[in-house]
Amino acid sequence: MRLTFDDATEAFRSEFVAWLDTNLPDPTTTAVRPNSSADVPQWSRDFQRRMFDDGWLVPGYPPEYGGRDAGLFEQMVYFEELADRHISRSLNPQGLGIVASSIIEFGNDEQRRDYAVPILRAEITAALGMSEPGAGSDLAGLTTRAMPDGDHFVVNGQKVWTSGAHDADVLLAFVRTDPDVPKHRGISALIIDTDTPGLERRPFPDLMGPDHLDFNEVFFDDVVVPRRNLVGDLNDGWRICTGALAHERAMLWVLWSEGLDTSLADLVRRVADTPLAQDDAFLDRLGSLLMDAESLRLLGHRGLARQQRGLVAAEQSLLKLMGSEGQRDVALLALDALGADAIDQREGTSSFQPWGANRGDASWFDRYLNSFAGTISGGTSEIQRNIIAERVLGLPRG
Amino acid sequence: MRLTFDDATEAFRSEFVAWLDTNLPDPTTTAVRPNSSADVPQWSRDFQRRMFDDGWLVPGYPPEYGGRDAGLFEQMVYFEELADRHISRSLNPQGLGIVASSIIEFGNDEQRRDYAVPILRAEITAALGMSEPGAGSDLAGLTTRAMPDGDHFVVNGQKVWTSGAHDADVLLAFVRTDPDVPKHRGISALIIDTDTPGLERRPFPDLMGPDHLDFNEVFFDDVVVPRRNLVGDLNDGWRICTGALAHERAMLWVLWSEGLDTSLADLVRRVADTPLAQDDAFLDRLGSLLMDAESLRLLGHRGLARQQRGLVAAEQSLLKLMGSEGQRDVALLALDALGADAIDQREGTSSFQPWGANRGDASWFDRYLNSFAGTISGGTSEIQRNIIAERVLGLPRG
Amino acid sequence: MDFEFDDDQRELQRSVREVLDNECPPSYVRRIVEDGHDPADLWATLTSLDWPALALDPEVGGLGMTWVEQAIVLEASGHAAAPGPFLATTTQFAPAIREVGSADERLRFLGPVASGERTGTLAVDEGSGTWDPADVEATATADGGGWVLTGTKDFVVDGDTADEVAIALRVGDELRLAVVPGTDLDAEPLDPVDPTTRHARIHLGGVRIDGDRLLGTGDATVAIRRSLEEAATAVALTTVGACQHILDLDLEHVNERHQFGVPIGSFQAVKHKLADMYRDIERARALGYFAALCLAGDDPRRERAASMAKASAGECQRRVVQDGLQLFGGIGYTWEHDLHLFLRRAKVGDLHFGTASHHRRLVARLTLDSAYPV
Amino acid sequence: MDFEFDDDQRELQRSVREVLDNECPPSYVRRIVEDGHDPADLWATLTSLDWPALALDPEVGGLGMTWVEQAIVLEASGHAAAPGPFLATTTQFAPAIREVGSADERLRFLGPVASGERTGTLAVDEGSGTWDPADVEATATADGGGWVLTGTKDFVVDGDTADEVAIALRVGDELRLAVVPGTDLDAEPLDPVDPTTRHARIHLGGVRIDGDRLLGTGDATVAIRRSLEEAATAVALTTVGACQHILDLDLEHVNERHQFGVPIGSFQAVKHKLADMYRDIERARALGYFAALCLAGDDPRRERAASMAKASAGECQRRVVQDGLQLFGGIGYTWEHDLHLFLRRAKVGDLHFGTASHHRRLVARLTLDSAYPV
Repeated sequence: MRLTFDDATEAFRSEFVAWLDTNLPDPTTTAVRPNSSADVPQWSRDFQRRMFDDGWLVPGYPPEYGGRDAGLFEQMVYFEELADRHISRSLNPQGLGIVASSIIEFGNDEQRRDYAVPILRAEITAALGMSEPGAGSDLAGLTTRAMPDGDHFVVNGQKVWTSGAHDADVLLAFVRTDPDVPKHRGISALIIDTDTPGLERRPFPDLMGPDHLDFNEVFFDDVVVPRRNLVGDLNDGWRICTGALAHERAMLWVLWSEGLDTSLADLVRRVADTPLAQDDAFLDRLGSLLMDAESLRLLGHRGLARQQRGLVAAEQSLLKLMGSEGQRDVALLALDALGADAIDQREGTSSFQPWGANRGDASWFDRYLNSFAGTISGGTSEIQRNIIAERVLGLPRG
Repeated sequence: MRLTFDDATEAFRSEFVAWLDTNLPDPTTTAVRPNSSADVPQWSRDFQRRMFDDGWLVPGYPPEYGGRDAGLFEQMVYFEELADRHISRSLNPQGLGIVASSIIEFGNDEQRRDYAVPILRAEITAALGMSEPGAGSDLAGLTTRAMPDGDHFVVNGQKVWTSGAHDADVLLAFVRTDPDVPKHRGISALIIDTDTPGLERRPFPDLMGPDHLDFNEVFFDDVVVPRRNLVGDLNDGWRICTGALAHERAMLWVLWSEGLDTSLADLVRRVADTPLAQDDAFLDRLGSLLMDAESLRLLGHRGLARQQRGLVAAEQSLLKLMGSEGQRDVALLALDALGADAIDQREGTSSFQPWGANRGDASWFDRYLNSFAGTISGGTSEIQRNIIAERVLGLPRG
Repeated sequence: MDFEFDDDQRELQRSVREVLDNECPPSYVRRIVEDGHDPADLWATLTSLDWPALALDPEVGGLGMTWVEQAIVLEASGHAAAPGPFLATTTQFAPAIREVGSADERLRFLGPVASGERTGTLAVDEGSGTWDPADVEATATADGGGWVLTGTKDFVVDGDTADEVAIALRVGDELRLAVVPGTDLDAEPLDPVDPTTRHARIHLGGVRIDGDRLLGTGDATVAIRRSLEEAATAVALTTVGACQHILDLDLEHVNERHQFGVPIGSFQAVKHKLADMYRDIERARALGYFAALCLAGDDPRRERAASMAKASAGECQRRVVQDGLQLFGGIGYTWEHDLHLFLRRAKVGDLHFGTASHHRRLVARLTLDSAYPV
Repeated sequence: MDFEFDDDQRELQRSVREVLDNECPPSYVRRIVEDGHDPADLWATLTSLDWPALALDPEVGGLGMTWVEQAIVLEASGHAAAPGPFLATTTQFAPAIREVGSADERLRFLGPVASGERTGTLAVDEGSGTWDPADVEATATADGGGWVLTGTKDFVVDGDTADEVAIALRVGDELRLAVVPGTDLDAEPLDPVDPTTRHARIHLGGVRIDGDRLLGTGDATVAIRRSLEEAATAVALTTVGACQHILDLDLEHVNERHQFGVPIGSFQAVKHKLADMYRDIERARALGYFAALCLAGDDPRRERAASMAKASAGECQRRVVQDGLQLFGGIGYTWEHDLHLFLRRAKVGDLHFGTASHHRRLVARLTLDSAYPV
């Protein structure tokens, strides 16, 4: 146990910091904001490509995929430096974090060349077709059907909650290729170009406002997908599906941690010179949230240190729970404490900044609503508590 | 909806207040404290008998059972006056509230004369033999066996949590008389003299201290009980069991309300001239608890008013939940706020007072522990929430 | 006390709900929120049914019902997330005029309210968010036969649309109430969390009023506090109504939605959340109607009861908004679902006229000061 | 940072737990609680194993291990609800002497601690319950070559049994530290919530000490604050240990206990309570060890880290004591069950050296004052 990393890791940090100092985009060029999680402005595409080309996009990958074969602690300091600067490596996070990484791990060389690398280099964007209407937490219950037909599949069905699909070039879609076996065993993963005939994307707004368009319903009506777009083996998609969710999971907490820190910093700035800074009840809650943020970071580090030692790190559900509920709780404290000031949707907003987007430019009420995306998607807080109870504490499934 | 009762009810109140003013025991005689819930000091027996004889012990009963056929609202003001003075009508509450009332409702005249009236007149005390080891919330799963044998039963088995049994003259015990039918249908209720051979009572202390003796284990080893002590019909005991728990239930909330008020008053007195009275966080929590107390009283009154109109009053689980958790929360606030002052078990205590016993003479920590008797016994808070969800909100059993 | 509706009150509740079900369904509320529809049509219906006159005194043309009847309408209007001038006119403007004004002034300003011709609102807060009259710094200065007003008023409900704005301000050391025609005022609308509850900031900036628009005589602090007790209780009751609607939607959802082969309402964690939501709603509703009773009877407990009503409604929305949204999963997270209409109404209910925290502390202080023994 | 034990630390943890399992099982703790047994025998065992010397400097005969090793022992001793002088001697007395004393004074007073011959404690608080050195009013007045002490010290751990009592007091405006033999003091034992953690009130009442028993030179406020950071972190870690024991007992219980035909651990409400208890324990444990690391490295974050450790342990016990007891149902409500031994230890952990609320506010203020940016 020690407060610092070893010298080699710190040297790696210095190298990255030096790269950032010379390569961060000129702030005058970054005013164009994204409209969805697959709508990437040119300035961001340029920056992402530069990271790829210099081996800083995914340091843990080999150079051909934008990395430098970095170790776990090196990846950690890399993420620390990104988080400190609120930098999103990619404004198409599912593309980089899930779709490209799934193709690299489970796909073939041709798929890696045609899809993974272009996604990583921000030449194309990708979305993830996983959830279906009525399935909710039961991901494996998906019913979108892909019938093998010679050298292609014919896909029929519907996906929903497909973030950014209307702006994405490709989908990684999980589909049922064998309906006659237990549900986990008949699933396959297909790469589908979004301009394929029969594929229709209908974006729908979330509860923050009619212009908040990221989610999509995606309808498949006899969509023909070449067999070469099958990722991994036929009917082996569940492994990819769980793998896709697990990708970079060991570091996912860094995003939760950054989000919580950002919200707290905004709130602290907001109240610093107001009577709230002298209000015992407010201080009590703020102090507790600061401990949430600090302990989230510590537990993330502990998980990493355990992984580094080859020990089981069971923290993911705990970190997701703490990160998502923490962010919700900061927004709720702001609403409770600011009172009438929070009536106006403009309160708490600031002009768009590319790093840390979707936070500083929303009202406290919208941040509060937005936080439920964290406590609901990717397994609700209730599911996370079940997982902790069953997998970590060993309680019987009920 | 109105803030006051009608004139007739208020006249009833005045009559009772006048009676109390002349009949309350002399405070110099009431220093002897009870050691269990069936250990009744002489001064309390005398007062209880006076209430019975003057028709003020259970106003809703006819005069032969210590009442005056009072209506619901009249009973309400009666309990209000008792609560305001923190008066316990009886220091053997199960005897008066459950055992005697069950015998009056379900027993025969001989049982009423030999047991119910002597309990009401504080000539004998009674305990309730219901819970068994391992049964917990599943009351109907009881296994203590009573075999009919001519003009008597032979009882074998064990009860637990039998409050005051070691000081009680009789038990009302629920026993299994038919093991071959569904569990609710093979139960009977027996009155058992506690000095019957083969009946052994072992008091055991609760977590507040080795000298806190109220609970008992009661063992039955071939205990012979005359058939005339069967209350109600053979195998019809479940009806009595649920009836016993329902007895005076419409007014039970008054006790919760009184307990919560007393705890709050103690805390308010304790902090009134301390810095806590200026502490925003403390005030926030105190304010909320004061609202708990006020709303508990209001919802109790609403239930009564609905009952008076012949409407369904589904509030009992809600009132129990609010009353028991409220009392716990007051003690927790005291511990949180008093901090180091609460280390000493003498903090928060005062000398024994007959009315409101078991409250003023316990430390805040003991009051906190004691509050769990409220959130655990008589159906845990979790069970109450299930009941609210299923019976009030109509959710499916699961 | 007899804490249950009588038959007339039940009948009123039934008819009020029926009107709102027909005239103000979620699809109507959505037109306000999405298209900025002017709810004047709904207001016309309500005035034709004499709702503004309901709790006004017969001396000004009102129906003379009590605050309990007013409470029944308010709870129902929160349940419907009803937009429009009803809230500010009948529970902010009217009480202030009634408490401060002379008989003639009451007739002059409340007569047109009772007849449905004029709407009104009340401007007190200047940015502190506590609605404490002691904080008022706006002033009226004598100018010939009239008065010139300066200062800024914040968070004024319907501040940019009301016909008459009652404004608390100082004349020397005294707190007074002026009534200013809305059209004379510079009102800057806020972008409110809940579009069905309009708010504006009013810049007085030297507006001039006639001499007879400064009401009453002497310091009006006590009178304005009393009217704010009504305003707070009213907001509390609409909040309870909105929370009840959220619970209604959740109950429907958890009975219909299946997961792992069973309705999600059969999961214990879901049940316990809903039971706690129910408890908080019942608690706030009870305290809301108790405050209404105290207002109706001008009972000395009215100050404490109003703060309890407002604080408990705030605590209630906190849980109901949070767990109500969480229980819905993704479906409630969409714009298409009506849930957010009621989430907004419930949340804003805590933000104005003093938050739960503000009113809890008032309750605790009143008790510690022994104004009200436990 | 590398936030996981190394192999030596794992081995230390294993051996410490083994010692306590053998020497301080619940049946031993029960003898303290029920019969007032003197834990001198346990202390003799621990001193024979050099536990008091563990984190002391080699200059005074200590083993020179870091605060992380100290933390491992503290967590384990809380898990065992271990009684005796270990806590006050090594985490209250020793840090105060180390921070305030000269090299000679350290050798004089800590040498006998390292060798296991003497025990000690630290007396700071005078009734406010915050352990803030700024509140100290007790005084030492020069008297010939010695000093005469007046004032009262409250909540002194082992105040009636420690061999040496380090006492914070004022000489003029300066805060100083005196070391007084316990036998010279008038100590009034409290009747503590947790009998394994003795407390006493000390009446100084004019006790006289030799001149060389007033330590160091100049104002000791900073030094005493630093030692209190260690004391608070130590109590936090024992509290986490006690909470973990409660969770252990609960997990065992809910797996064994059946209700309606299934283990109660299969009910979702039970699972969620346990998951939240686990979360709060992991949170407090992480913050406890982070404080230990900051103390070990004399990192500038030590003040904030110590307050976070203490506050999170206090929040943790609040949930774990409450839900831990509730989940047991009646069985945990008996004196016979060991649960209450750990409930007491966990609860008292919040009550001394500043409650969760006190330390949360310190954390928040340090952040708002920008001493530590978010």
